[in-house]
Amino acid sequence: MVKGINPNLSVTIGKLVLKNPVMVASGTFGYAEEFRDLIDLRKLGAIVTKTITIKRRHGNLPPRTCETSSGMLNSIGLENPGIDNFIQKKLPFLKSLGIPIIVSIAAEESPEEFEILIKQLDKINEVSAIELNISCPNQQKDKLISQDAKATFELISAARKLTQKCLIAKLSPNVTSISEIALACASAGSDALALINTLSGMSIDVKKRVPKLGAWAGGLSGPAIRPIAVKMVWDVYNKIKIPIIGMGGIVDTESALEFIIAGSTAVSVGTVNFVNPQASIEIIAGLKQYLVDNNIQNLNNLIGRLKACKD
Amino acid sequence: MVKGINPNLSVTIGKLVLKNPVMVASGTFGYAEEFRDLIDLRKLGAIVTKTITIKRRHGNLPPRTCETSSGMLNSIGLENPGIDNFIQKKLPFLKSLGIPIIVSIAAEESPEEFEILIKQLDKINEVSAIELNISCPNQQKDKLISQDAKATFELISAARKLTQKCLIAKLSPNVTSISEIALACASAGSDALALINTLSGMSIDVKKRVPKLGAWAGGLSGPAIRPIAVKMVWDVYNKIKIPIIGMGGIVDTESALEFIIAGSTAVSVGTVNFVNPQASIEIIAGLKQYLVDNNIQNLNNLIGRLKACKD
Amino acid sequence: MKIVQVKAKIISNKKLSGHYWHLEFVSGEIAKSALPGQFVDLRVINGFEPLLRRPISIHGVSGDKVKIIYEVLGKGTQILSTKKGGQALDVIGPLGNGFAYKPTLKSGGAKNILIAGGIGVAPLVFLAEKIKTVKPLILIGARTKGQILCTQEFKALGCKVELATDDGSAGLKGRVTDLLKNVLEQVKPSRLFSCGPHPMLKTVSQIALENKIKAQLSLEEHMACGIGACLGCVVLTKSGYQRVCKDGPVFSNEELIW
Amino acid sequence: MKIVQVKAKIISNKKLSGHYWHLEFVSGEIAKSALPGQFVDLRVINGFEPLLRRPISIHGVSGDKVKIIYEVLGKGTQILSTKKGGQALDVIGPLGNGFAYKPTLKSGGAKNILIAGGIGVAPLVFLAEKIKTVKPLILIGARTKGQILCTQEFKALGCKVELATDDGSAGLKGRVTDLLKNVLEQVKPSRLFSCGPHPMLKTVSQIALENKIKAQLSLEEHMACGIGACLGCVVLTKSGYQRVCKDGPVFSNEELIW
Ligand SMILES: Cc1cc2nc3c(=O)[nH]c(=O)nc-3n(C[C@H](O)[C@H](O)[C@H](O)COP(=O)(O)OP(=O)(O)OC[C@H]3O[C@@H](n4cnc5c(N)ncnc54)[C@H](O)[C@@H]3O)c2cc1C
Ligand SMILES: Cc1cc2nc3c(=O)[nH]c(=O)nc-3n(C[C@H](O)[C@H](O)[C@H](O)COP(=O)(O)OP(=O)(O)OC[C@H]3O[C@@H](n4cnc5c(N)ncnc54)[C@H](O)[C@@H]3O)c2cc1C
Ligand SMILES: Cc1cc2nc3c(=O)[nH]c(=O)nc-3n(C[C@H](O)[C@H](O)[C@H](O)COP(=O)(O)O)c2cc1C
Ligand SMILES: Cc1cc2nc3c(=O)[nH]c(=O)nc-3n(C[C@H](O)[C@H](O)[C@H](O)COP(=O)(O)O)c2cc1C
Ligand code: FES
Ligand code: FES
Repeated sequence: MVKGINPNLSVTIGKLVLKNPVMVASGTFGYAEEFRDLIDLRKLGAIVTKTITIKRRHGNLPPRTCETSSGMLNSIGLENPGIDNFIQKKLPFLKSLGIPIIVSIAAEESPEEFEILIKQLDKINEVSAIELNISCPNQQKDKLISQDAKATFELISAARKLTQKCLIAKLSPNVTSISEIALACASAGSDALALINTLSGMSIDVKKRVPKLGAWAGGLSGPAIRPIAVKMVWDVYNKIKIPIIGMGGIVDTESALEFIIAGSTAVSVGTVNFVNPQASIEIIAGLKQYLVDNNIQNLNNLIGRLKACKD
Repeated sequence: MVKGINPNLSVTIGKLVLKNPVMVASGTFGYAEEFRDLIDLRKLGAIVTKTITIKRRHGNLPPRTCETSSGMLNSIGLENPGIDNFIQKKLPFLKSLGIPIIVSIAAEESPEEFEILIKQLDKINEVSAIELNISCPNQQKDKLISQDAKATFELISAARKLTQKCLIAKLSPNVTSISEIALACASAGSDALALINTLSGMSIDVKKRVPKLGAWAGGLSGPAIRPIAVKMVWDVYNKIKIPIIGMGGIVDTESALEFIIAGSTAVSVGTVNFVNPQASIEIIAGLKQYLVDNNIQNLNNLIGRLKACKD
Repeated sequence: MKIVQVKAKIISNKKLSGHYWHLEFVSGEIAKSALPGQFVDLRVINGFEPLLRRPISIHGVSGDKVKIIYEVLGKGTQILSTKKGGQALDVIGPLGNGFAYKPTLKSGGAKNILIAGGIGVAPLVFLAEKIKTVKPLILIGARTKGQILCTQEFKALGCKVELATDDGSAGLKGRVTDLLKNVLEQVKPSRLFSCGPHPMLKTVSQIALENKIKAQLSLEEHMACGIGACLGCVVLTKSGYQRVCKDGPVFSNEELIW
Repeated sequence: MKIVQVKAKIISNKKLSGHYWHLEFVSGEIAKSALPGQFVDLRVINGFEPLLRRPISIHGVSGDKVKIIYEVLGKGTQILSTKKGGQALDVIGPLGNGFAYKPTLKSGGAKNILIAGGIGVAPLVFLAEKIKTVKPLILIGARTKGQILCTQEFKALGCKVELATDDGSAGLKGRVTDLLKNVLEQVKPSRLFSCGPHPMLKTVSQIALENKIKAQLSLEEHMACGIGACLGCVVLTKSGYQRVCKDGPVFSNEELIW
């Protein structure tokens, strides 16, 4: 039964104000235009683009996806048209939506590439925030930037100097201590943290004795990884004070609530976009209903409100 | 169609020779007696006991298990009767089976406890191997031993001096580089590696806003984590030359084969014992059939035989 | 007593009322050795989502047939409710220790009282059947009349049944534990047997202690293995943590620490 | 052309032969705009195991009905085969670009040839229906006679059908691509259209190049999103990787790099 309150879903991430905490995760929503027929994009709290690099990237050898138990592996390999094509061909549609656009960027070879990309994006008003993807498992590198606290600190410090825009650091769960990396991000001036990117994984076709992915390994996503992601959000929330954008296996309102109660200021909807394109919209409505049912005026009063469990 | 060959399933782990590569994972098979009515225990390649500590441990606050997507969380907290009770009350039945018994041990406070436990077990002939559980996520410690290469190296070096028995190091997947830890184990004289223990995870009851586990967090196991485990086995297999006992979401012959093809000399069957107690026995038969169907004389010729994927 | 895993043939799977279902399957081994208060662990799907088995009390046996009644709550019981007669069901059982009861009481002597909350009636029907000569008094509580189960079965066994509902739609308006208090002002029973929600069992336990009556309580805990191997389903007792699946599900109220 | 997501009512879901099934559902929007070679993406379960949708070609439309035929291979298609008429099916479509064909050919002029391997007949029936005046010649290949589908449908459309089976149980003993070679010694077609296993399509493409005939090939790749968003389903072409779900599934043989 709906009580009289009209809850406030709006949240703030650095300078960025979202009308609701539900965004779509990088790489799982293309450049939004792919979903234009299926959902009302203007309802989203924000859209995070597929990760962009300076030059066009062709990505990895197919097959690039395979199904796993309650999850999937992907080895796309950051295929993207490059920053210039992105700005010319993809950004105009995103701009036209009138909602916050978060551009995800990555370097192919050297961290300096981030600086070039940031300078270019800093000039564009409609770019509301920049997400630094320092955690993509599909670049066949020995070590990701976000697997090294020092490298992370240096990269984000340099980035911080180049823009006043909201900076989000996207982290890899394949670390010994996520809070150590998160702390490096916070001290370097990152406005927020995006937790988590995919977990490194592999699946094998035992008949052919070959990997199911052309790139041998890929990143695991979907409901299977949710408990891992929720735990990392909770760990970081208790140690670091900058906002967290939680993701990893969110499929519905209940799973989104897990992340918010564990300490996420916003949530990012990923793999489920492929399965149920309506999920993000349904979650926005579902969160509102939860606040009403629980007589909570403001979503901010739900963030991190996990209590000790007793009968 | 069954060809004429009668394949050899036997594998060797350090000094330990197994008639087949299928063992049951620590903590998922109790002390074997719990399964006596349900399967022919003598068919197993080996049995790994629940982890034993010096003193009796009462374990964590219930609830201790919860279901997740294609997986489960547990926060048992190493409940066990202590080494003396184990030897008096549990070991006799295990001895009576006449198959290799691997005793899993852990320290509660200081690494020295491992030495005390090893000395006691070293005297017992029927203990075929000792598994060092340096990776239990349910001890609410800041850092596990196997999350620190140096600590791991020191612990295993010390252990190595105390026994000639096969020593197995059980590692945590919650690390930045599993091969770095595996290398420390190998150089310290570990005979084999057990990969992987559960991943740290958490699940939340959003109605009550409490964790689903009394201990707040627990370890994630089951099919959900298989791609993560297979990838770690493959990484370690390509860098370190000691045998790997692969586990993490094995539920049937096909999933067991993934681990063997990725480089596991043996496999450990865990969570599925709760769901289908017959799984381990079915896998032994299934592996044999696979070797026959593929005309492979010796299981050793399958270990790590992953090929590049092409049409 | 041996535990078996069987692919049991389902005879029938019918809705009783509301979310409550009745399922009957064939397993001579389980039927033969089943004791009141024991349970079976059901695999509701061939795959691994949902992953775990579902523990359900044995509601009764007749010949080689085993009866259960269950409430559709979540994924697992929902899937169970879609099973059809003739299909096979993967069952492990009988599991746990049943109620400690005297099958034959001194006739004219003190009665047993069985206290059920909601679906908690399930194992108590089996128990009532086994207690000969002096038939137990049955107290059943539920939220509303429609959720009261098995009154006919109890009466058919010759038991007197009294009811309590939160909304007063049947019997006493209030809790079944209030009903118990009233009853205890007249009768002095030999023993209490109870199954139901945790808070209700706690109250029954307190009432039993106050009145110095022995009580046998059937508990529930989340279970992974159901056979005592994982140590997941523990409850705190005077002798430390004990496993509901193996040391229970029935415990005497003096053992338990609430 | 707009993509829609609908909860479509299933009209019928029947076994054709062996592992092959025929399913019909209602969706006016999809039926109206569907083109030969396009596909729909089906969610076979409400939960998330199996996680992904299943892409299936549009086999035909009549009024507001959409027809598909599918082979039961793994989990997803197995679950699909359990659906009953009257149930709702979550469908996204129509997806991808269909075949580039001339609906009306100069009568008496050169024919089109449609080459199908196994379940690859599915979209070609829809195509054959749309090509008026000069009806295409149909070549169907399969392992054995029992796996040859839709010959009647093609004949009903007025198409000549020739067969090839690996075991010779129907038509030529050998590959459908061998059959194609034989045919090309007599006829000089205007264009080839083909759908089937990857190796077969590769051979068709080579034959087309050798004979300087244009060929339209419908490819398959594992898909996550089906709508061009994930970049998971790419195939290598002269203009780099292209998405089978969005830029395909039909490609002209000159574009493709094998
Ligand atoms: C010894 C015992 C006997 C039982 N007898 C009956 C009976 O006769 N009839 C009946 O309707 N129910 C009985 N239950 C409760 C029944 O097991 C749960 O209602 C059922 O497991 C819920 O599964 P689900 O998938 O529908 O719910 P979900 O909430 O989807 O289940 C999620 C997980 O929680 C576990 N779970 C949820 N509720 C309970 C619970 N109350 N107890 C233990 N585990 C739970 C499930 O087993 C599963 O692992 C009994 C429980 C125990 C322990
Ligand atoms: C554009 C297109 C049109 C298709 N049209 C038809 C059709 O009309 N009739 C028909 O029977 N089949 C068709 N297929 C193949 C069909 O999608 C697969 O057979 C089906 O997805 C197998 O699912 P499964 O769960 O039964 O098998 P599983 O092996 O359990 O599937 C596991 C995963 O692999 C994917 N997969 C497996 N085989 C294929 C394949 N050949 N192509 C793409 N993904 C695959 C599944 O989608 C799933 O994600 C088409 C495929 C594509 C890409
Ligand atoms: C197909 C696919 C492509 C992805 N591409 C990117 C990417 O380009 N950049 C990025 O930061 N994350 C990428 N991700 C990771 C997601 O943004 C998200 O962090 C992860 O999938 C976990 O969320 P989920 O379980 O809800 O999908 C990708 C994920 C998938 C499944
Ligand atoms: C209930 C439970 C208890 C466990 N207890 C232990 C333990 O005591 N010692 C240990 O080394 N691993 C323990 N494990 C981890 C398993 O041995 C195994 O490494 C892990 O579950 C992954 O394998 P699986 O997915 O097949 O279960 C436990 C796992 C579960 C599910
Ligand atoms: S459920 Fe495993 S010990 Fe009780
Ligand atoms: S399946 Fe996602 S782009 Fe084709």
